[in-house]
Amino acid sequence: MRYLPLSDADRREMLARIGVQSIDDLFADIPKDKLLKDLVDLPRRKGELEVERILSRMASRNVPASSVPFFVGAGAYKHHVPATVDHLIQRSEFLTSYTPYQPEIAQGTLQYLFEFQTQVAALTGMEVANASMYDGSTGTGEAVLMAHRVTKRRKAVLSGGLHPHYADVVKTLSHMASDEVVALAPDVSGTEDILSRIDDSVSCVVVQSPDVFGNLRDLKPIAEKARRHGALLIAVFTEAVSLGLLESPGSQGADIVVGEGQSIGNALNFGGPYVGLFAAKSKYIRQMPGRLCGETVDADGKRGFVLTLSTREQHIRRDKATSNICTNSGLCTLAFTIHMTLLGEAGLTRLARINHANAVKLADMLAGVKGVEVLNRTFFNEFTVRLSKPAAEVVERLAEKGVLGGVPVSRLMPGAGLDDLLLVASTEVNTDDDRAALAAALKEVL
Amino acid sequence: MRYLPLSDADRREMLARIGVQSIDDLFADIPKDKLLKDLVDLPRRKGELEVERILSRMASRNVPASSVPFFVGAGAYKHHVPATVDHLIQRSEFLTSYTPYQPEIAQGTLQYLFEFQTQVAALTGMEVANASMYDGSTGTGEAVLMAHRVTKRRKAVLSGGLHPHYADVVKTLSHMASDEVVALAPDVSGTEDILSRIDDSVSCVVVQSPDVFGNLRDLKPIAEKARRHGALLIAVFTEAVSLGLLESPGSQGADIVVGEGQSIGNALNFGGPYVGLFAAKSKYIRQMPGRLCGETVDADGKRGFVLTLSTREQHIRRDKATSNICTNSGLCTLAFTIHMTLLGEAGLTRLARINHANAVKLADMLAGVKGVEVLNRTFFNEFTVRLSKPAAEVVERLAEKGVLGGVPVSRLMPGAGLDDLLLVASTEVNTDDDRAALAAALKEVL
Amino acid sequence: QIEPLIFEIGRADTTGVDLDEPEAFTPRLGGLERKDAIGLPGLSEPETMRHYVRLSQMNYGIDTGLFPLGSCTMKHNPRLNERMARLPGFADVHPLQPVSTVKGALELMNELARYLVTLTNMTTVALSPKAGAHGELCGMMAIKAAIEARGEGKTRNVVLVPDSAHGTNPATAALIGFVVKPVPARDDGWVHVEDVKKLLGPDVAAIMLTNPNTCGLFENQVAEIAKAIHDAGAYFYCDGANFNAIVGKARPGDLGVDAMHINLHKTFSTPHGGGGPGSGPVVLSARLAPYAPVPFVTLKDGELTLVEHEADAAEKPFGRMTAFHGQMGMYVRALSYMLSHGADGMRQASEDAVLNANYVRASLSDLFSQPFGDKPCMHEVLFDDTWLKDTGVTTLDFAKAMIDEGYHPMTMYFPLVVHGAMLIEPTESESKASLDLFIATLRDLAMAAKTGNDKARFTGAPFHAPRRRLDETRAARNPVLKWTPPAPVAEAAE
Amino acid sequence: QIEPLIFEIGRADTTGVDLDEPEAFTPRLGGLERKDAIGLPGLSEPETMRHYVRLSQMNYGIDTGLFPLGSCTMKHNPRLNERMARLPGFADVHPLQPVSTVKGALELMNELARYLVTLTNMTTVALSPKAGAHGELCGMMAIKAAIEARGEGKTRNVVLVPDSAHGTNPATAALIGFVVKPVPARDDGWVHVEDVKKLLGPDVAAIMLTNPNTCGLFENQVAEIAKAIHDAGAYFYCDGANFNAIVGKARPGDLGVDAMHINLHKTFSTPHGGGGPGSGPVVLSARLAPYAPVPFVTLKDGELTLVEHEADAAEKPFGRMTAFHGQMGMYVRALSYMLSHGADGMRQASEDAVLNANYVRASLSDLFSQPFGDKPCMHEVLFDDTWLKDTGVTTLDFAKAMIDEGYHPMTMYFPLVVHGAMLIEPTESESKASLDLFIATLRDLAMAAKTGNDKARFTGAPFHAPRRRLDETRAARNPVLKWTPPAPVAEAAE
Repeated sequence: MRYLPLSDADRREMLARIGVQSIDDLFADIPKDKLLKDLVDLPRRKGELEVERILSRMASRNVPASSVPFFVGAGAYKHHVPATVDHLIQRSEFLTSYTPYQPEIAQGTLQYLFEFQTQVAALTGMEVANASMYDGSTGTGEAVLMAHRVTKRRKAVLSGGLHPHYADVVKTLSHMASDEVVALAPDVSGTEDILSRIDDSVSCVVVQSPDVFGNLRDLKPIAEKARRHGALLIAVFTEAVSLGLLESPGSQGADIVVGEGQSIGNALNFGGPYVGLFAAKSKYIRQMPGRLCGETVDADGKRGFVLTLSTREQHIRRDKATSNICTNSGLCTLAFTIHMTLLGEAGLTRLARINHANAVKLADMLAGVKGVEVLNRTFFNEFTVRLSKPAAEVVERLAEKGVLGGVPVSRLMPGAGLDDLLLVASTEVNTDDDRAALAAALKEVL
Repeated sequence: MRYLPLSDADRREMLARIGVQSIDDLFADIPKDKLLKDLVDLPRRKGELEVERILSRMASRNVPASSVPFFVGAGAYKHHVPATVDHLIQRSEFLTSYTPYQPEIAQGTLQYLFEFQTQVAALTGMEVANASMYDGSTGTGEAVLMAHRVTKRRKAVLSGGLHPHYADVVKTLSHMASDEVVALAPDVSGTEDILSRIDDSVSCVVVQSPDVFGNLRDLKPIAEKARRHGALLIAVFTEAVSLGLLESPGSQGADIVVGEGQSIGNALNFGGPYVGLFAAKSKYIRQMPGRLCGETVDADGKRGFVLTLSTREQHIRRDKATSNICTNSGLCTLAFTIHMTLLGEAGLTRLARINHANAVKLADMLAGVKGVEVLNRTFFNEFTVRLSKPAAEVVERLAEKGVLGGVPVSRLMPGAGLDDLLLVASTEVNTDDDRAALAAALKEVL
Repeated sequence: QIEPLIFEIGRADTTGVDLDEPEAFTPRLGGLERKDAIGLPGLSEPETMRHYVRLSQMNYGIDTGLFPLGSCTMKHNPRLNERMARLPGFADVHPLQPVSTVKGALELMNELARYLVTLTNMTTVALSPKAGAHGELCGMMAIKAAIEARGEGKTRNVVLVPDSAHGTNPATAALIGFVVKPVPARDDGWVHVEDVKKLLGPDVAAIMLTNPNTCGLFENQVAEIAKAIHDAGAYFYCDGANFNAIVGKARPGDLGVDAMHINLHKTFSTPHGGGGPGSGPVVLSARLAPYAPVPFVTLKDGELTLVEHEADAAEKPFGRMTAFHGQMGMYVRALSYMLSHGADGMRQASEDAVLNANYVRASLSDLFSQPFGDKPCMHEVLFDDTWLKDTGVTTLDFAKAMIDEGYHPMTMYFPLVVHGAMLIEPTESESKASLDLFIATLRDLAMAAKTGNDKARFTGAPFHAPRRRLDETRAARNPVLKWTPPAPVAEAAE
Repeated sequence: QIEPLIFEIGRADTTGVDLDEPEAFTPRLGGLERKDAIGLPGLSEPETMRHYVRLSQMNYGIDTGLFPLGSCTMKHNPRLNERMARLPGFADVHPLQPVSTVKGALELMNELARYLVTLTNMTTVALSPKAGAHGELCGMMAIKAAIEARGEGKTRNVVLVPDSAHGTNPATAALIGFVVKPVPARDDGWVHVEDVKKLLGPDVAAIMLTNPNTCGLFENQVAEIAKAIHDAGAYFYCDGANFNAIVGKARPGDLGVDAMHINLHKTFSTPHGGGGPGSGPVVLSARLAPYAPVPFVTLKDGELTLVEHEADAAEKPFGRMTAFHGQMGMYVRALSYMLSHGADGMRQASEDAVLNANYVRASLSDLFSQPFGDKPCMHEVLFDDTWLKDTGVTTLDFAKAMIDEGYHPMTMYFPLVVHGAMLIEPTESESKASLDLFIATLRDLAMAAKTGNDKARFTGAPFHAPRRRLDETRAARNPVLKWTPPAPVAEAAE
């Protein structure tokens, strides 16, 4: 087998050195009747060519985003990632390294984590950021737990504009931990009255902007009210590119900012791996979950970096840890950091403008299609339309015509009575032809 | 522009340091009327996404070998290359390094060249091999020139089984250098009388095995007769995998062995880049073209490698050099060496057996198709069939049916009266389904 | 060898991405546009390339040398898997595309699930957890959901965790409100069924047992423990971090396990990537299967269907672990690994991993001390620091000295139950020649440590790494977690 | 840091490729099958990976640092180009597939040709040459063919080559039977038209002129030289190795060039790859165009058609340079580079390359001596060793000392017309910050060399590279060009 360097001769020689007769002598602690005598019922080894064929055949049954006019978003976005990013993250020294517990031989990883933390802090307008969470949704779950720790309260208020998957993650975790969750009803217009839900019993309000329907939320009044009641504002985003154009959550007063970083540097990957961004005010730092990389010096006085404040973490604190998170999204943070470095401020802000411009163009075009009503007053690169037919059906019909037209709200919120709503996203990858194809296909379908 | 780090501010500052007013002051030696004032008539810069789209569109107008039943050979072969190979050759330190003129910081390149030379020598059964030529055809041209230098004669005899492109390269070079070439007629059956062409005026005989029609040639009598007349035998191969199964040219008495190494480690690439393998008896070493890597020690006595015997080369000897070759096929030799290391003797010989077995299966199957006659008595992984219709037409009809069925001999030797012959190759990538598809399509077409 | 930070060399107006400014249009941002600069530097593409290539050169990886990090399973990462994961049909597919356009993705998830279920002899698998710890959480949530369904939610709230467990175990249990009770360590390295029985009662929800355990031993009383747990009405959570030792040799389902997470990035070799991404699918017994979280793929009328919402499911999912379907990119790599190895290759890999560990053990046992006696280990061998007593060299010093010899240190000071633990896991990827060299190097180092003639070689190590030993106390005492622009130089000083 | 050879660690029965033995069959090898072992070692995949990763770590590349190798143009290699070249539609296409199945490949070749012809203002381009020297050969063959067509094949057999030319120039001319006559060097670095005129006669077939020349100067009398050459009935071959200095600023066709090769691996940044593959298309003037070798792509009835044989061509191709169509993989990369830069980016790149070289020149001119006076250079700046006189430090020593500072040396001892030449080409890929650091380092080194206090720092250099200085004499005197198994240890010695 190509991955196994030992030859049978090696094995015999090694068993002899160990002083046992057969390999199963080394498995003697396994109850005899539980030790498998035969191979499990799975196929035998395959060469590369055969594996490639099997997996390529599966892959060919999926429709890649790049192969069609593509407008699917709702928490994961199709962006162009420069070739440099994927090349660099495949460097053996990055790809096959471990969590940097041995800093002397992991400065590469540690320095990019430090760069990542700085970028995320800048982007979110916060004082400090950690070295990543699994993704935006689990990060949101952790943010709520963190708010409970900080405020010593156990009741979270979730905006009706929060991505339903994110809300579900929070609810699941809260239910299991016997914490309270107040989840507001789906808020298509972004006008819910969340302020009235904030009182002295609330640990945090969780507000997403752009929200799941695409509306932009003004966080300032919420932050203000939360502050007055000793609650934290957790600001959530699912589209990191939006931060290139929008006022940062930090500057609006958020206490914790958490979001999905997939848009920068990472492929769609059918949902994962992604990278959760997590930032907070520095006074809460000892309540933060996840890894933190800090600057220090080595024995010669040279600047270097280490994982730090690990007394918060499970491998030190065990059941008193701030989180059980261990492996996180190392390589995805690297992709994020490299792409962000390539973009720079000039590139990111321009990319954001292009995204917004494309979405505006699309909204204007769709507004002219009979049976389509654009609902948003504000949006970044995604908005909600009301269709004259059920959106789930329409999307299937569009797919048959080779257009992936968006996400039916019913897929995210079944039973919410929003079956005629469709979320439509447009990024820099969409061309005039793409938009025209969607409009034309909608005309035919509606 | 993403590849240009200087900002306009940098440029101004640098011009000031240099002490000129404008960039064109640095181009003052170009005749004023020849200095372009405007941009040339080509499009302006494009982002990655746009370039990808343009080139992907072009690529999509070609039919990749992996996407169809594929039997095209005649000097380039479709083999499976392990993912490890392409990963490793893309390492920055290999990809972006230069010819290893500074051995202290190029031991990576030098050591793999030394490994390559050793592998090629072993494979061909020769005493010494160089660090590569551009490809098999140009290597053959160089081999003939080398034979002229060694024998001080200037007449080459080319077998009628030599790949016509290789023969053309030799003829072109010989014509230009006013050397004589005796090229035998196309030899479909591999039975030409080449022995009678060898006399004391001949510098070399050039014989390919497997020949272009797929026949295996016994080189021993040719080597024997050449030796008696002071001529050299240049043995050529276009399918390196065949050497895993066939008696090596060296063991049959060849003086120079030259061939195409594409089959190991390198993609089809529509014809290039490929890698020429070049080996010889060591007594001829100072007449060899191309780079040679040799073992030595450094100032601390550590083993190391350097380019050596460069007094043969153009950068030292100028018009007295053995060749004008400079840049050769560095990265392709690396791909060859890595793939060969992965294969090892066990893997290479098995790969060769699979190739041969697949070709035998295919020949047996095609022999059963009406209108197809298999001509070869011997072959490795490619053979010649006579069709009841012109092969060029048949191949086009097969292509319409999604089968790439082989190379019409008329494409290589137009006007040779061999229009009904088709070269059919089969490697490890061909499945039973592929073979059945070819047979079925031939039945329909013939 | 100091590589500057991007913030020290980048410029706000530099970009390595060419984009055209959009034509003029009327924004719809409702006045919420950014007013201030972000403060992000940009680099051109060549500068970016060089910066990150140079950073990489300060890292150690499996590809650069033996990586004997016990419990972490640093084995070869085949590049075929990387290539497969990047097929546009996998990498360029959105989780919320119409199901009709992702049939292959569902097929892959189903096939992966089939392999995992077959290898473990369990009933079902929740794929979505994002890493090992997340898988633990998923498994423990399923247990909690099952207990709640039995109406014992209030009363069964204790989880037993051996002292030798990974820190994630108690952290996970505590996270969802369980009370953690330790199972004390014994001097033979095994958990004893009588110790467990003593702790069992109607308040016990589950045990979290790592098997093979963190001492490198297979829990030889696992069947009895499982029976005791089940008899007490509790569940058996198995930490699958060390499953790689027994794949194809034994099946957790046969051993009474109710839930076990599988680290795809350990057992099935998806790359660790400097700390992730991982992937932690959880296999569940029939007793827990109904509670698996959404989403999952199920065979319905002969077609693979994605079940995304509780309402859709015939089952009683306890909720959702994450947005979307989990770590697809890792699923592809893991399945590629399993297809490549096959049933025979996976079994052989386990055997070779165990063989390699025992070979190291047998080759060092005369010099290094073993806390639980000289007996066969599984895929990793545990030493302690008894043999370093009075040398003035600590486990840490010894590990750092290994760096100067070109090796990554072993896992140190874990498991906590052993003093000065050194946990060595060579994995099946190492050749005998590589092990022999490693053994010879460790023996030389050990001799040097014992003679004590060159203590500084250890206490000062590493000397030949990109950095000397780093001041971790300083980092923690005054945390500097991001770059800040240097203060402008003060005008004149006293 | 000695990495063993594969022959020292590999085994004959080990393989890193899983293949199934074919079913039994009757071979058709006619008794010519191999009888002996080949002697090739195999390694498993993990061992292979580690071996070659470790080898790579002993290399210096553009991605790891500034690479100021004059005349070699070590500029950034964009990875977009690598990705494009690997599209299955380019990489997985056979040169002899039916033309109907490779329309996109022909389109690409045609588009590349259009770019090259537009940038040079020439008539046609022969794409197939495999590298620069092969392109020279192609160009000179076209010239020879044209001369033969004029019936002057016997009489015009002299080629003029300046002393400062690349070694490939005289080697190429000699290879096809031309007699090389040197054009002597002048002390201003330029070729003078009067020197050329003195050598012109009915026996002169061509001049081979590098422009910008190897002294880093643009030949300021190039128009006059071209005229003189043409007036004498000869052709002007331009060595295009330095074309990168003037792309978008001047067109060789406007300067009277008849043939010029273009190093796609220099000017258009296809990777050098440790010595190839290159690609050397040759642009030809109308006078030489009819002689371009097969194969070529031509527009016929609105369709791109591949002309593969002399018989097919309306033209008079002189023959064939290579099997198939040349370096397709390099064409893709080069076109990707050109599309990315565009007309504006390519011009800017030339300007930046020249600017960077002059910035280095201006920043070092007080310490380093310039053989032809302190005047603007093109994309590279030439120094000599006058300034090192009496220091005991040679150009070689100085260059090796640069290695210890983390830099690749500049080109040394070339061009030959200058004593102790040091030719520095920073390329446009370097940022100002990178150049400033490079300049500061060279200045420090230069000061150290001049003070002479630490001669060993130079004569012993490098000290911090994977190897100290290597014994090249030993390598040449007793060539060891392949690994041979060590002789068995002799039984007992005296």
